[in-house]
Amino acid sequence: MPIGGVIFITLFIAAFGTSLIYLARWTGGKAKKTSQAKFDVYECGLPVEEKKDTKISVKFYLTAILFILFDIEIIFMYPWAVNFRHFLATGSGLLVFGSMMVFLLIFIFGLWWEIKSKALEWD
Amino acid sequence: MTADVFLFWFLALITVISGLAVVLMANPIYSALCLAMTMISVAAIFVTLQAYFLAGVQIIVYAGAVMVLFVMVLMLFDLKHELQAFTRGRATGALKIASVGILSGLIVGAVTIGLTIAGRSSDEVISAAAAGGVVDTTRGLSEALFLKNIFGFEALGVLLLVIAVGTVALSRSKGGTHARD
Amino acid sequence: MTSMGNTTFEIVINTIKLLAVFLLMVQAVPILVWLERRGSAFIQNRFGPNRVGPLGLVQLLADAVKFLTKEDFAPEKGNRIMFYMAPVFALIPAAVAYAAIPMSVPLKVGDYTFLIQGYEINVGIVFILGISSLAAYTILMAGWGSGSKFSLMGALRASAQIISYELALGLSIVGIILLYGTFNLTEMIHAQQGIYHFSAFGYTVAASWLPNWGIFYQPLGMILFFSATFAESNRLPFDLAEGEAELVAGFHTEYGGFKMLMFFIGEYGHMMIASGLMATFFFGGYSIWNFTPQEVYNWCYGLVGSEQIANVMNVVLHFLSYNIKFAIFLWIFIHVRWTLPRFRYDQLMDLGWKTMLPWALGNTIVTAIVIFVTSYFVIS
Amino acid sequence: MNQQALIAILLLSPLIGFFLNGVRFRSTNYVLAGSIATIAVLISFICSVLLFLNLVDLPPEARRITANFFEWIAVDKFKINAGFAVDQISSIMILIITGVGALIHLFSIGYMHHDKGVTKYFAYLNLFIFNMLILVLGDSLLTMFVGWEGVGLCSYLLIGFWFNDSAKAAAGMKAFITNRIGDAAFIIGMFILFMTFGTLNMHELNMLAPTIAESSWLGAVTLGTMMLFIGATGKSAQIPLYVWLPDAMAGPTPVSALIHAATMVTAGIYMIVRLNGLFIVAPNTMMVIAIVGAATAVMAATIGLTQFDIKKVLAYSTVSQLGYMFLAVGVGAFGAGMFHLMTHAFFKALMFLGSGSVIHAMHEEQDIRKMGGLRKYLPITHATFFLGWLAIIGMPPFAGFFSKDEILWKAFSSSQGHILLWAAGVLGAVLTAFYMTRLMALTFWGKSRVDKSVHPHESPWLMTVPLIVLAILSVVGGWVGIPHVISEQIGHIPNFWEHWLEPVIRKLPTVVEGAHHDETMLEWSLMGISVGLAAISALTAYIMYTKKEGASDKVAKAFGPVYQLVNKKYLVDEAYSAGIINPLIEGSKNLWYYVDVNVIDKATYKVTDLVRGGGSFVKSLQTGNMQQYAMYIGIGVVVALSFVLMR
Amino acid sequence: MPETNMITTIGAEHYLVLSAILFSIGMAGVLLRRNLIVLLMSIELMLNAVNISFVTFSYYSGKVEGQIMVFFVMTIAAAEAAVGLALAVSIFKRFKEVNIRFFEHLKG
Repeated sequence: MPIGGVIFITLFIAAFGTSLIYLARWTGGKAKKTSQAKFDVYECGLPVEEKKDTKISVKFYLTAILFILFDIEIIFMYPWAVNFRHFLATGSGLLVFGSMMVFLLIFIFGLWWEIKSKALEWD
Repeated sequence: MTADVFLFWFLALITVISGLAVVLMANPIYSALCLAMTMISVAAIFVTLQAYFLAGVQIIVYAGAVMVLFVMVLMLFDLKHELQAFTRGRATGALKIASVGILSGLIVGAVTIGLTIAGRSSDEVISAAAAGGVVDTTRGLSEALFLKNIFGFEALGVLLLVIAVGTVALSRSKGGTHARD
Repeated sequence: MTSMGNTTFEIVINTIKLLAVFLLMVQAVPILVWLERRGSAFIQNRFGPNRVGPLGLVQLLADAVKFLTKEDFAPEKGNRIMFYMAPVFALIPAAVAYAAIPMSVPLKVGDYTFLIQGYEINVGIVFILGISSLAAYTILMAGWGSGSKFSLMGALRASAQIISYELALGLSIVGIILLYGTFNLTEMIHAQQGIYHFSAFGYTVAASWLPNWGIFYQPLGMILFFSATFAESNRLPFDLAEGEAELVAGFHTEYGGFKMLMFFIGEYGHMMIASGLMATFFFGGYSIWNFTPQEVYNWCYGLVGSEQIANVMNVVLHFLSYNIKFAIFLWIFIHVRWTLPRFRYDQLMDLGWKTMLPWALGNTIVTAIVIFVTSYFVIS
Repeated sequence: MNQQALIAILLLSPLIGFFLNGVRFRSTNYVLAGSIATIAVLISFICSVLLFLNLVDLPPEARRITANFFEWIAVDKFKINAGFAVDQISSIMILIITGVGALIHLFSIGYMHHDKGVTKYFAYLNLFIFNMLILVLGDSLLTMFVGWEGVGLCSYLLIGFWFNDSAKAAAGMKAFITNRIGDAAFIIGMFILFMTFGTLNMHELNMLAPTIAESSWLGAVTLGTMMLFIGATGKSAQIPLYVWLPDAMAGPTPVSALIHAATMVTAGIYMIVRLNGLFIVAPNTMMVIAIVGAATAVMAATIGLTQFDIKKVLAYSTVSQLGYMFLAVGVGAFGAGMFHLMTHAFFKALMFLGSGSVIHAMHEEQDIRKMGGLRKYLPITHATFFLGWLAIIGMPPFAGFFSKDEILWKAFSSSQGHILLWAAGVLGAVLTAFYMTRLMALTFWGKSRVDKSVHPHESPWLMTVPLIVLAILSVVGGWVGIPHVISEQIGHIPNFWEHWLEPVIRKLPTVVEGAHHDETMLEWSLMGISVGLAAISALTAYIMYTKKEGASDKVAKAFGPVYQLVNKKYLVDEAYSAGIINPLIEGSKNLWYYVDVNVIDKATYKVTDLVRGGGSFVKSLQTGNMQQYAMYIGIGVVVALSFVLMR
Repeated sequence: MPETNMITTIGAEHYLVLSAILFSIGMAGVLLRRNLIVLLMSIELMLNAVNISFVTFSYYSGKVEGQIMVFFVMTIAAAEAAVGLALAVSIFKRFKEVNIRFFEHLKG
């Protein structure tokens, strides 16, 4: 696996991107502070309000957690999927098929539960 | 110095530096991003050990999922005023540092001593690996996973289910006296 | 061997090739932008950019000049490091992943064989999925670094959306992996070459008028995959991250100039990866209808009578074939953007979790059962 | 089709049925629940038939299909595979289990449709079938034991199915605990056998058994097999552990038919037949088995004479018939034991289902004194029950005749046999004929004593179809094993049964001396004696209970105390209570009062004080600071590592 | 063997030492940081260190079991992160901070 290539292109792009930003800064110049409003973040023209606790729905992080769990279950299916024909050819197909179906049953039950318990409900 | 050797040192350097940064950065978001960096370089180290599929999984699961979750939660909390990164205990600090020092020393010692005492020179091991060779790791992996470790595999499925149910329940809890939002 | 070749010549060529793939991607972006603007104009019965140069083609250069002369701005409240790092990182996943997609048959020059792709990776699918899942960081970094509520909201929404659809994306290609039994994109294309044929119950079925493409085995998988890639690249109808009515411009509210352009390159890069993968998984990659590369080569050889030229011709023909498919999917991306309305956020999440994920799951199970039954029970 | 796949489908189909019904156990949709369960078992039945046909295709010596799905336990030399084997014996068993099981499932749809827990009921039934199949197919004792425990669990669940009734719940517990005693012995038996042979694979055990020479009259093999037999007495309701089976009638009637007549209770016999190569080298065990079997057969039959609950009569009849089977395997007639197992499964399942039909018709009335003359209300039930009756009392040419006769002949002629055993068998047959006729007469014949408020009606087709099928099987089921002496007369019909089982059954030599002619004569005459006596006994019972009113009471009076004793089931339950259970309870009370309060509690208080003192010191370490805890772990690792390194 | 061997020949011990260093860094993070989430991240770091040594042993012994272990560790780690973060969110909801010290309320 040409990991050297991957690292090379990564470093190259990082350098490329950085130099582009510097180039733009050089040609365009640094922003001149003509007023405070220019440097405030955009809030539709209203004065910037700073609240101590921004209420962000906990749903986001719940989604991320559920994503992790299901993602791992999907990852487990990859080595199974890629060698399924191999298993079939070597005679252990039934066992492998059955065990994955049981696994999928658990998966489906989990998904069904999440949907039923309204954990995935966005209002 | 061949490319392989250079690669190892390069990756080891990145891993250690970004690992150190995880612990030393005061802002948890930087810590999280550095940890993601560590994960990616560990994946690259896996590649140098010919564990291609695991490297992919490492990136997908750790860098692409777990660390995204961390970053997301940190942004959710928006902890801008993290003044103090380390705990201050009554005289426990020194002991902690000492124990870390001893621990690291012992681990390094254990590894080197273990390898030399066993009389296994590294060349020998390398040739064994090259001869026996992990030819198709994904196939070997899935054979070991689905034929030998079926119970572990199914148990993990159940574990993930339980965790999914548990986290949903936990996120529903209102955190004790906290008013409902 | 960890790197790019055995001899200096090979390493140099491969390095140049990598850069070329990257530049190919970067230079495609202005064209796509132009295409998108002109195309949307035609769809909406407008003119679009038509003043600068013929058909407005030089508009791109004018844009570039504008980008370069804008003053460099970063909000005071934000985190400057993150703010500047985010657009740079936006480029990386797209380019690194795109380089892994094969674009033509290998070119044989003397003793050397050059792959027409950045690098060949034997766990290609896993690699691409992993790398493109890193795109969420870019968005989160941009959103957080801007220090704006809109940006943060947009970033959270976008990343939640990306990871939600990553499930459907990952699951929709399990069927394809089951079918071809490999992670390697090149092997996958090999399996799709030639005429439509498969074996079931010990018999082989073939149809000479159809190519052996994945879409004929995995139509549902294709639809799910394609829809999920729309969400992955934050394109309409899934561009909730920048729903103007709610969040101004989402995570890149505070960006402008070149930094904005780099986000665009990233987004278009994702589109290109998606199109390339669509072609690779479901439409035979670079293969030409139902001809194998050997047949095409023989035809070329019969035409020109020289092995070298036939080789090159073969490569060029396949490259063209790949690019035609590639372009069609890119156009579908653009066309969909200007045709469909945007989802509401709850609809978007419902679609991802409650519709596409179960369907992808069903697709996987059905595929597995069919493969199991047809190869386990051999009627002799 | 792949044979391993067949075995897998055979096993998994009821399990899937169990899950499908189990996850929606609150549903009262009896059609859906019943169809799922019945179809699951039907699929298994089809697989069984296909496997059987596959076996038939193989040459006789190689008739064995094994499937090792995965390595279950591997600890050093102790390796157990999740392996299953279909051979001549287990193929018969799976056919019976799934075939009779499917019929009973079908019957249950009709019988249980009004019940709130119908889905749960079918889930349990399917789980039972699954476990029974594991028991039967498992090719090592441990795999078998999994099923053995599983069917015990299902039996418990189903006996206590109506657990709101505390008596029924208690019956379930009684069954479970009684079985537990047997199971403990079974486990000990496994230990002994593993120590002796180093394997638990039954095939290997059978192969290895002849190589072990028993040194004394109670050697390892004898002890091991004896322990297994005690396990079997628990599961198969033999003296002394039979007491749970009559109480187990608290469960739904189809359950009694399936679990407590046709399948589960025969597990003990099946186990012994499966291990026949092992048991045959332990003649002492065999003797014990034969004696226990004969004693049970007679004793349970006498109790059956005096019972008035229709299901109790059948239950004691089951115990008695199981005694017959043990008698058969005890005298080395393993084939005959299996044969009787099969025919018994047919006719006893039939009779139980018939009784279920009667109970259903009588609106949950089980007392036969309140029945009578039901023939005209329940024609189909009566007709099928009648055929079952003929089969069980051993009238030729019904199924029971052939199997019972074979057992009696072997009890007489085998080298393990004895004339007393034969006599006990005949006595049992005579008693059986009597009480079964009594049951028929009181239930179906004579004058109606039915309560005016009850209007008996024939059951729906769902319930009668299984009855008819089982009735046919009860008639023809015995024809696969027609003994030589009879087949010689009617045109040399081969004895399929013996032929089929021959490769896996070790035979004991026949000791009756003399020429072939003498032997034939002897067999004919013995057959004549037993059939004749049974017929006379049945006729007596018929006259006593239909023609002469009050004759039975007179007889009962005449026997007086004996009758009372038998009617009270020989006071075995009471004896157990007085002899074992109450002393245990009383002893425990005393222990609690004197030893526990005065000695143990005081001592523990002292210990508590000590611990509390120590604890308040240690408590200062528990700061709640996780990082300190982590540090302790770290220090522990350091200490452990340095210990390893310094060594 | 020449002195430069340590640098130019990469063997198992290099990977193992790297793993040990990473483990120690993670351990230090667990012991010293006060933010609960950073603590969790340090644990992930330690798990990664262990994964490196598993893969190393797998590679140098030519057996795939080590990789299976890594697979399982990854799953467990993800599960642990999910639960840990759920706890952190609960704590944050109540105290508006995620200091590890808040766990001291849990002591008996």
